[in-house]
Amino acid sequence: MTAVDSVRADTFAKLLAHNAAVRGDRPAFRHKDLGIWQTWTWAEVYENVRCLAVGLERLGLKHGEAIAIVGANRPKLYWTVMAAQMLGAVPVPVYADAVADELAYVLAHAEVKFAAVQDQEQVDKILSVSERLPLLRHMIYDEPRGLRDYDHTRLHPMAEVIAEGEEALKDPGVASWLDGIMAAGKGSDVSIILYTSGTTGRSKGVVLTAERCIAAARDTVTFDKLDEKDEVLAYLPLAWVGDHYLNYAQGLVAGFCMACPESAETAMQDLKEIGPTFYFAPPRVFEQILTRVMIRMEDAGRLKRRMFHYFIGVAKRYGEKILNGERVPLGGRLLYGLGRLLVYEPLKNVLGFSRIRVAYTAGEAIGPDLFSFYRSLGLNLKQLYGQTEAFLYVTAQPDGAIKPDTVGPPMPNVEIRLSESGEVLFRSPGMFVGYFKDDEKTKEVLTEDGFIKTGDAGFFDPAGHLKIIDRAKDVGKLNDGSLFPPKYIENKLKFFPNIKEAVAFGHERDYVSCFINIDLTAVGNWAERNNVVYGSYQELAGHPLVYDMIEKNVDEVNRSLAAEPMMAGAQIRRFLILHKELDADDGELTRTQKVRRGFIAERYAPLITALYDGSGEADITTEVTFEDGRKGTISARVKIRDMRIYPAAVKEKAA
Amino acid sequence: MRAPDMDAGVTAGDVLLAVENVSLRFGGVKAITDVSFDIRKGEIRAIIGPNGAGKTSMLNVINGFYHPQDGRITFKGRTRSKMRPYVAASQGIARTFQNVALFKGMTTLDNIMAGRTLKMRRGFFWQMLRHGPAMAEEIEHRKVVEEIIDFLEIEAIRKVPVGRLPYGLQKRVELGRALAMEPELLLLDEPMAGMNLEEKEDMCRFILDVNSQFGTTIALIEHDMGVVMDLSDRVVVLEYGRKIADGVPDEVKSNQAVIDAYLGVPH
Amino acid sequence: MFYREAGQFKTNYAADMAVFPILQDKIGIALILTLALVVIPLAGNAFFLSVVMIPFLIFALASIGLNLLTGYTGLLSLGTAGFMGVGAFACYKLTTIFPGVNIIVWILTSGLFAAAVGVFFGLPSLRIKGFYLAVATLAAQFFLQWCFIRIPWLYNYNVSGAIEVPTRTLFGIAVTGPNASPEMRYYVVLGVVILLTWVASNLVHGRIGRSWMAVRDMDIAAELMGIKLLPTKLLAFAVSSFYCGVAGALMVFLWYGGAEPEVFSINQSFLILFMVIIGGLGSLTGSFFGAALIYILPIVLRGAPSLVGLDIGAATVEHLTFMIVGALIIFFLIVEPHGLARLWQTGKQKLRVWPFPY
Amino acid sequence: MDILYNIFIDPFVQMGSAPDLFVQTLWEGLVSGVLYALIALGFVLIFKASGVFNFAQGIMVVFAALTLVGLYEAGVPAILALVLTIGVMFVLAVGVERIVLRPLVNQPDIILFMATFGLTYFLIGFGELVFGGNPKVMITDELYLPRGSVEFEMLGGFVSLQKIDITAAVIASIMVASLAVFFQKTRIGRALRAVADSHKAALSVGISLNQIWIIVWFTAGIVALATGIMWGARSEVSFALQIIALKALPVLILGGFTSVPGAIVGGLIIGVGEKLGEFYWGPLVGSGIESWLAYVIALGFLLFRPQGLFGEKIIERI
Repeated sequence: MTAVDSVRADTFAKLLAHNAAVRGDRPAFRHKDLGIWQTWTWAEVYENVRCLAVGLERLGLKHGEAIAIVGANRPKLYWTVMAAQMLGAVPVPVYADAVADELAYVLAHAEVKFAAVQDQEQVDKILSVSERLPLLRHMIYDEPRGLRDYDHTRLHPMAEVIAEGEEALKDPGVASWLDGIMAAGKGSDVSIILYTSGTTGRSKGVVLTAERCIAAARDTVTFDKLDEKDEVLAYLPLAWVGDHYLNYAQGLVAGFCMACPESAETAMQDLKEIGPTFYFAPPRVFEQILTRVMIRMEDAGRLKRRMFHYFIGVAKRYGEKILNGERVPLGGRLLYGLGRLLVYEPLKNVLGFSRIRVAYTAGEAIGPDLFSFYRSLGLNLKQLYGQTEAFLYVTAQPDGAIKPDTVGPPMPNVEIRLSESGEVLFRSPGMFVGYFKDDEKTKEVLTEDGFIKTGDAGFFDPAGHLKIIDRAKDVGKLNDGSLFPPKYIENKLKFFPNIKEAVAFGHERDYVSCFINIDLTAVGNWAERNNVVYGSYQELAGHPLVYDMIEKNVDEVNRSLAAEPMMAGAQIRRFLILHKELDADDGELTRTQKVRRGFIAERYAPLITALYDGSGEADITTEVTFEDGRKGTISARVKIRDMRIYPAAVKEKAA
Repeated sequence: MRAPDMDAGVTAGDVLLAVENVSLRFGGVKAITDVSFDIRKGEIRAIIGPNGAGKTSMLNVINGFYHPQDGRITFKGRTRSKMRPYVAASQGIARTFQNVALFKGMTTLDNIMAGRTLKMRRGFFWQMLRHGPAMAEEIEHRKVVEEIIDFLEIEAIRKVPVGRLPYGLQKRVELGRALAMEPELLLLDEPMAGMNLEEKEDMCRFILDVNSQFGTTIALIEHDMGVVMDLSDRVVVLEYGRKIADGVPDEVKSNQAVIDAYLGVPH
Repeated sequence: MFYREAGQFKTNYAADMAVFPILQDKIGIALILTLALVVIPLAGNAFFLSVVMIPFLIFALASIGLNLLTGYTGLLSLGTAGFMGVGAFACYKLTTIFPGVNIIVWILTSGLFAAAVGVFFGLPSLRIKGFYLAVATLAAQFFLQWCFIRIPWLYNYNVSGAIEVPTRTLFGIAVTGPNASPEMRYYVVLGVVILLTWVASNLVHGRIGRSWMAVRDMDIAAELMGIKLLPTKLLAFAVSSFYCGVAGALMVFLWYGGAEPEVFSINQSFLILFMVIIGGLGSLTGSFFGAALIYILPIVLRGAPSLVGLDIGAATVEHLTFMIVGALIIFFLIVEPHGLARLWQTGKQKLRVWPFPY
Repeated sequence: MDILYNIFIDPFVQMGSAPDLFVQTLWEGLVSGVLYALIALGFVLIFKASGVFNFAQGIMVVFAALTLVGLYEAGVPAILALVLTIGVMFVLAVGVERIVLRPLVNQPDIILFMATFGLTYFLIGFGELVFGGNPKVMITDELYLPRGSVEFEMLGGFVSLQKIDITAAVIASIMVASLAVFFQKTRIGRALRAVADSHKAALSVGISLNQIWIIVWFTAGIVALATGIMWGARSEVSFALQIIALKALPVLILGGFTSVPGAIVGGLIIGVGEKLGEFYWGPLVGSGIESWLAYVIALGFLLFRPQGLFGEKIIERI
């Protein structure tokens, strides 16, 4: 019966009411505050949200009006989202670290009438651009610190708004009015607008409706068997689809508990304390964790270090097989069991991964070795492929059927097809209704039969798992006609801890070559241990021993490329190590740390010329921006190495 | 002796503490000679002066650690010839020290909790059990302490023994411990000594926040003149144990005796 | 390595302020208690119980007492044995004057007498600190020991000049005197030690413990915060002496079964001070470690030669034991001046962050 | 009333009625005071230079005396045995510095104090192992120390002075005088005093801390040897002697931990106080009060003048 109720609920407000009714005593939200995990049950949250909704309504928030949500993950901000949805208003979460200008753009574009913010910092930010926001009527803040002396005509502490609502709700008339509003909420109402952080141009507002969001969340909750006993750490940005989907939507559907960390600095510690059962992190985070693990282990005693590496080796051999339920010799199982005791479980414990049942990563390609590393420890890490426009999920790897280099088969109820050019198109239950105030863009993205163009190039492997190789527009061709997916190659390189960034070139050229940025932490550590003396980044980057080390990495990438029939032509023929770190301040990276290939190619033109004219080294002078904003130039002579090329693997061996 | 009274025009409230004609000697050494000044409710009062001017001794007199030979101290309307440390503390005077005087073997949390000692009532019997009322009391005070930790933004070091903390953080913990006493008068002995610029800015912000949010009256000794002029409502200047000036920062800045004292013009 | 702290989060302050907040530690304590309450009495023979376990527990209790004073409050005392003696003689007088009252009541009550004497000798602590205070406690030690010899009333004018422990029963079973079984005595000692350890842990984790440590770490700051020094120090003396007194009573009634004043000599005081320092100042766990090392080690050393078949004279073994214990004290002070408790802490921390080194 | 009379009047009546006995008692007190002072001197030397409160000073006295007698019993001529013993004390000083002090540098006082406890245990075990646990007779004659006594007729009675006691007093005076010269006039002595003030200052004098420690421990060893000979000549050489080391504590309280003259004066006060107390007031409470009287005297002193006889009033700063 409860299941029926849950299925019938087509808005988040109804889901919330449902949760309060069937699991009112279960924890819904936690927040590490004042030293302990303050906890609210579903019933308490429901009460608070009702009060907040009435309070907001009293301030004048109406059906269909937009309310911006700005701040870190705080229960009260999530409640504001719920309260707005309860009223039929449209929450518009904004990245807390957005600069005032970006914030002003989103708030103005979304025509927000209200803003619910975390603290003084956000209040100040909004006040600083208030002249661009003539529609903004009221601001509500969570943390009163420092705001005492502000003009409070249009500024309200959230606690007060809730208290006012509580007072009003004592009137049964108001309560039944609210019940009425909730019941009148339709699944087809807009439930949220999520602004994407586009790599190019202004961000677009992705409009999602309640019924679609909930439908999608139901599918994935079933898919991963999530239930009310699960816990998640809500540390992803509020404004990102990942947080809204994985934590908020799934949380309301499954009824699990969302825990908000104390602050960004303590997130790792909080992760360890909470020990979530469902976890998501982008590959970058997993990579950082692995790097830290390896660096910390280097400081361990010899014996412990050897033991660690031995058992990591054991895990590599057997771990994934055991996780996938494949056959493993008894000896292997025993060794793995010992490894669990000595290494894997303690390691997962200190990382806070002990209780994870399902973990996902997405956003960009994850290095297969990195992916395998975590899986081999017994962590059920999976990949998914998704987009804001899909309300996240398009494909995901089911338990026990993991292929590291794919993103899995389509999710239930998701249709996928490939265009002639290899672009991935999909239609999904959670898909958006359009971009806010931008029909043109919406039309660009949608096909006539209602599929969404992802802009990614990919193909299905024989098992039906989707493999994404690159942005469709980025995939190039070498002069000999073979495929050149730069990002695919770069990702393979970046998996090595020594390599921080890589930029591959090859489109309309004879062969592939690339720039490499070393990772100062990892290589610096290595240098220290091996008594390699260096005075600067530049010196370290140009050190022959460092070149040797990187050469080995590149060689390995070539081997793995050679093993894939479609990619064999894209092996790296020549590479160089850049004398400076690619930097967002110099415009070489986007603010989200993605390489701007075109800009780099232009800026380092002499180096590219050298890569393709066969010379052994090249001179380069570049302008740089120092940390304090001053500009200067650095010049260097950069060496170039030639690599060995492996023959392509034969597609199918003769029987 | 030129000690012009420049009090006129500054009204921050009633007098909270008045020191009248206080003199303090150690054997034959005169540390303070006939100093009088007052601290008004809600203000930030700075005590400045060259090294050895008797500033710290003055704070020690105010909270009863030193007993002056002459003079009177009036706190909250009660006049005494000398303070006693316990009386000062229980009447609402808290302080921090020039060289951090934290309880090194205890954690940040325990240090600040120790600041709540005076407010805790449960006796030995309940303390032995650490259950029931004793635990309830402990929790009640822990909540207050957590608010302070939150206020001073030291969540991350909550359970770290203070001996392991860097100097700047120790000073912050010490401020927290003083705040835990919910003082009416907070004496800060060089709260920013030995800090880098960023830490100083943080500390200034905290001092102002304490003053404005809790309405705590603050008396502070500080060497950084910029800080003093920015922070304080009124300044008293000591030199060789005597008061040479007293007034709002701008007046004091232009006072000839003060300029002489700081530039070292011989008397 | 055995710690699985992920997911052990606290949703209320009571849980956060628990003495053992980590689940694995709770399990560990439960195991130790089971071992002490069930396994040892079942598996141990009479020798093990009466020669190893009972004295170990009594010394641990005395060490806790001294640790409360020296480790937590920072007041050095060399009069521990004197206070233990007060407990022992008080208990003897009480049970001979009122034989009908349960002996356990008197054992605990005798601690109060020791506490009173402790407070008296603690009075100078207002004005003096450190080694100077040690002299005050030495005065207590020698004065009390002198009293034990010179006041015959204390030992009921026995010709031997010593306490002769009478038989006392609990639920009809002898717990003291020659007929008391080692198991029974062990259980009584264990019960008292568990109870008092629990109380000590409660004290040091609350307001009183914080005041003690505040006085220890920075007495001036503590005073200016309104912690009255004299009452705080005297309370430490009282509680500490109470523990020592109870330990002294237990020692005579449940271990020796009789005692001459010589038992409470300065050497006994030193022995307990060793236990505290080697175990770790300011650590209750350390008191147990210290008692184990200082008391049990010599037993092992004495037994070792015959175990491996060496024939060394008893005197030689005794001398070698002295040398080894002395050398070990220096060794431990060099390796970890904060005592075995700190070593334990470090080891535990290593296990918690395993496989990482820090 | 009787009690008050017995405490406050009677003893003085007794003193007045038998002044010869009083002088005799006074002398006895002075003599044991000299020995206390010698032990305290050993403490002060080490405390001054290294801040270590050396509990092992007592056992060093025993150990030195035992070594001397032991060597003699093994057939070494007395004077050579004396020289060899001095050598042993030097080896001990070096050993202590290397094995105990150096690794414990910068540790809190109580830790160093405990380390000297460990040292005490070790030396007890070692001494008993080598020389056996039985008391030995000091080789007084062989060291050309006088025996017997001189008697004076005075105040209507006889006062008898042991020659060995007179010798002890003389030797103690010589030692104190030479130490004073050593501290005041020699470079090393000045360095030692500098160390007492600040370790850095000593380094600037150009003497390493390690050397200084060896020197003071060696000096304290020689003082211990002298003490051991004197004490041994009066009674016997036994391990019970090490407990008298504790008597040095009240002496130090009176005299101050860092003052050489303080140690002497304190020693004499304690010695005299103890003997007079025992003789005149002891019988009131059943005698034996010698065991604790010294501490009570020191305690009383502490309450009224915590800085000791020669110390200055401490102003606490914060």
